[in-house]
Amino acid sequence: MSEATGGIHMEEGGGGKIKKFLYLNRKAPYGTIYALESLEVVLIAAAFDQDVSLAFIDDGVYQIVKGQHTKGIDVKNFSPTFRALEGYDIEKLYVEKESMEARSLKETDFLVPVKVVNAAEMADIMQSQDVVLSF
Amino acid sequence: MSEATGGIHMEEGGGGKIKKFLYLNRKAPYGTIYALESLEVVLIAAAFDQDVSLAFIDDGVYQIVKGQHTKGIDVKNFSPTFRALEGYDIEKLYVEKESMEARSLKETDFLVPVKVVNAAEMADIMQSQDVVLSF
Amino acid sequence: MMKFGILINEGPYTHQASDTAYLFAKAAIEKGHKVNRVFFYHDGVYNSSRLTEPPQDDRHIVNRWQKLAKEHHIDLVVCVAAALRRGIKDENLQEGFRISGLGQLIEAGIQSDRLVTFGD
Amino acid sequence: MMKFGILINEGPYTHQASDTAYLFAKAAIEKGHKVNRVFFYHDGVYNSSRLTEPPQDDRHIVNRWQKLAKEHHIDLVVCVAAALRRGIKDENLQEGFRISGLGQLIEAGIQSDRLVTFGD
Amino acid sequence: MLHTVNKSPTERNTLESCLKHVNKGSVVLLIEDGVYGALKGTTSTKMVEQALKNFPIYALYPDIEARGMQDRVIDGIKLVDYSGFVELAAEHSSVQSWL
Amino acid sequence: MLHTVNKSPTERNTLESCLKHVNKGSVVLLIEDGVYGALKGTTSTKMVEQALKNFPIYALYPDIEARGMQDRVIDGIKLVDYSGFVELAAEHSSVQSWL
Repeated sequence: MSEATGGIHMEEGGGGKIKKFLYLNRKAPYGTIYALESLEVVLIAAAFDQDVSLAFIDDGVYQIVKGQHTKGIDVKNFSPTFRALEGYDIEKLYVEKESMEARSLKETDFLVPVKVVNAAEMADIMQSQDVVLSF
Repeated sequence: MSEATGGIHMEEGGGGKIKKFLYLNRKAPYGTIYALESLEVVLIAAAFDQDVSLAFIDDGVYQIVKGQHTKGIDVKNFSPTFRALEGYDIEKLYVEKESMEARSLKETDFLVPVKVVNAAEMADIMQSQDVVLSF
Repeated sequence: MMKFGILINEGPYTHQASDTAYLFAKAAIEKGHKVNRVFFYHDGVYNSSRLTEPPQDDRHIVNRWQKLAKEHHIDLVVCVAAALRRGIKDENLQEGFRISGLGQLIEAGIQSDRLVTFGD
Repeated sequence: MMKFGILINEGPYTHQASDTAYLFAKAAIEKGHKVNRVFFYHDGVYNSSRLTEPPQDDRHIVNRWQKLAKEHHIDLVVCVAAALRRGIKDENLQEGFRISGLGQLIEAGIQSDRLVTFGD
Repeated sequence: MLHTVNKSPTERNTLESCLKHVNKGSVVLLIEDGVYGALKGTTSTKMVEQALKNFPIYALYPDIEARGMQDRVIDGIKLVDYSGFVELAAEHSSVQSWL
Repeated sequence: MLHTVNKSPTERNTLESCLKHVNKGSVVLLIEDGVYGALKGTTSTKMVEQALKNFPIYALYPDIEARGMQDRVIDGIKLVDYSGFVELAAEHSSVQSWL
């Protein structure tokens, strides 16, 4: 989970303009690597002075559920990394209410503090972004 | 679409016992390569003296629809190859009625003669196989 | 004139993602736009293998990106972390591609007018 | 004692298929069964790249297959047609794997008591 | 914004999820296997026709033709080529791919 | 025969399609993301509980635990480890993977 930013100059990369980046997570963890590699992007993104949000909808909400124990499948448990996001000043985590309800998930089931929004609010959040990255 | 059988001795490979092989197709063509590479397996399978059936259910039924023109996406149109199967003595092509109906497809929409069966009959076909290969 | 950045998340041939991205990039260039960077992530890193050898009657996805990039000065960047766990290294990297960090993806998001993702 | 053949349709790390197949094979062997062949098709061919270098704290999917195969005489076969279009050749093939034709898959279906497929 | 969907609605929930998140001024483009969502007479047709009342839906014609679906497109869905895809991406302030 | 399903029922139609094709004497095993189909209180729970009346459904416990779902499994679904997966494959005359 650590990697150089690719040797670019931050000042040059930022160029003064702050953009709104949304990382959209719709896939469950472990069956595929998208959730893990998405998180790797988010951690790198933290080094750039941009406005970062994460959205969890559909099966993406399963990514941040507590109690993941991956020893039995011999795959790395990356879920604790979500707890590290706060230290990178990434605090805007939006979870969709309808997606939670379809899976009987409550806010207390999550590893990290999140903001629960409904589908209409999620649509507004998506609409207000400059860049949406989906994995 | 041509490839050696891998240099094995047919007699040895066959070993005298005839097995029932089902090739199960559930995926649409072109969005992914599974349909094309599945067909490559079927063509090789023809060289072995086994009892071969093909099943098309769910989006797999889209694989054998007439009128595919792939020039615009610059991908090879492999659908004519289904017409070649007869020449390889592969004639058991089963298509599920419910999957056709959910997509408004009729038997006349298909490139090749097929046997239309309902879900219960398809379940029986699956159940009677020795080997099921799904892609 | 717009600057487009492109993100490709899937490997060649298996998913249509790289094909669609290529035809999108070509169309953008034909319309007078600029494609400044294509970033290859997840299985997308496989698009850069110089060992790729499709059947003769099929498109050559790797070389087609190489050619388009050379003619139109597109920066083809392969994510180092994704590449290492998938066996893509300088040793089998096609000329015209370069391996670098994820920062290059964020940078493409910042510097392009639009970032368009193609995947599964 | 049963003879199991295994078909793997997806590459390492991206999909769980190769992980599940490995743990299945290991459990089968521990129970006294035989795994006679693992056939790698579609993106499954990427499981054989000797250039694969996962993070140090992660499992090494390629080498793990290699080791299991060596210890228990499993034939690891990579489909030549699928491999060529995805850039897997003798040049980057890990020791212990061999590249061959699709006939080896059919043969595995004939000669095994069960053929189990892992994919996406 | 421009939403793109590349999955078949009879295989995955992607199109359904997308259609619930399209705001005024946004449009949807169906590409790759997503073009199966543009068809008449399927189990997802009604959902798509309902959505068409609220916002425009486009489909990538080369993908429709590749799949032999050229005579089955729902009235009201607009067909574009790759050049049209680029125009849609340029016209809208951002692009969201529903993967 | 043994049917395996490795996809989440809230993402794809795989489980639904599988359950329509299970004959007497056959069983279903949920693995990988397929284990989300073994959970209580989801939109697919009713379909799975109905199916349980007709044939046994198993779920691979290591996959359930990996996803933190150990307290949410539907009563009546049998949990197995990889060794149990091998046993199921050996007991039934063939294995069909719903990919």
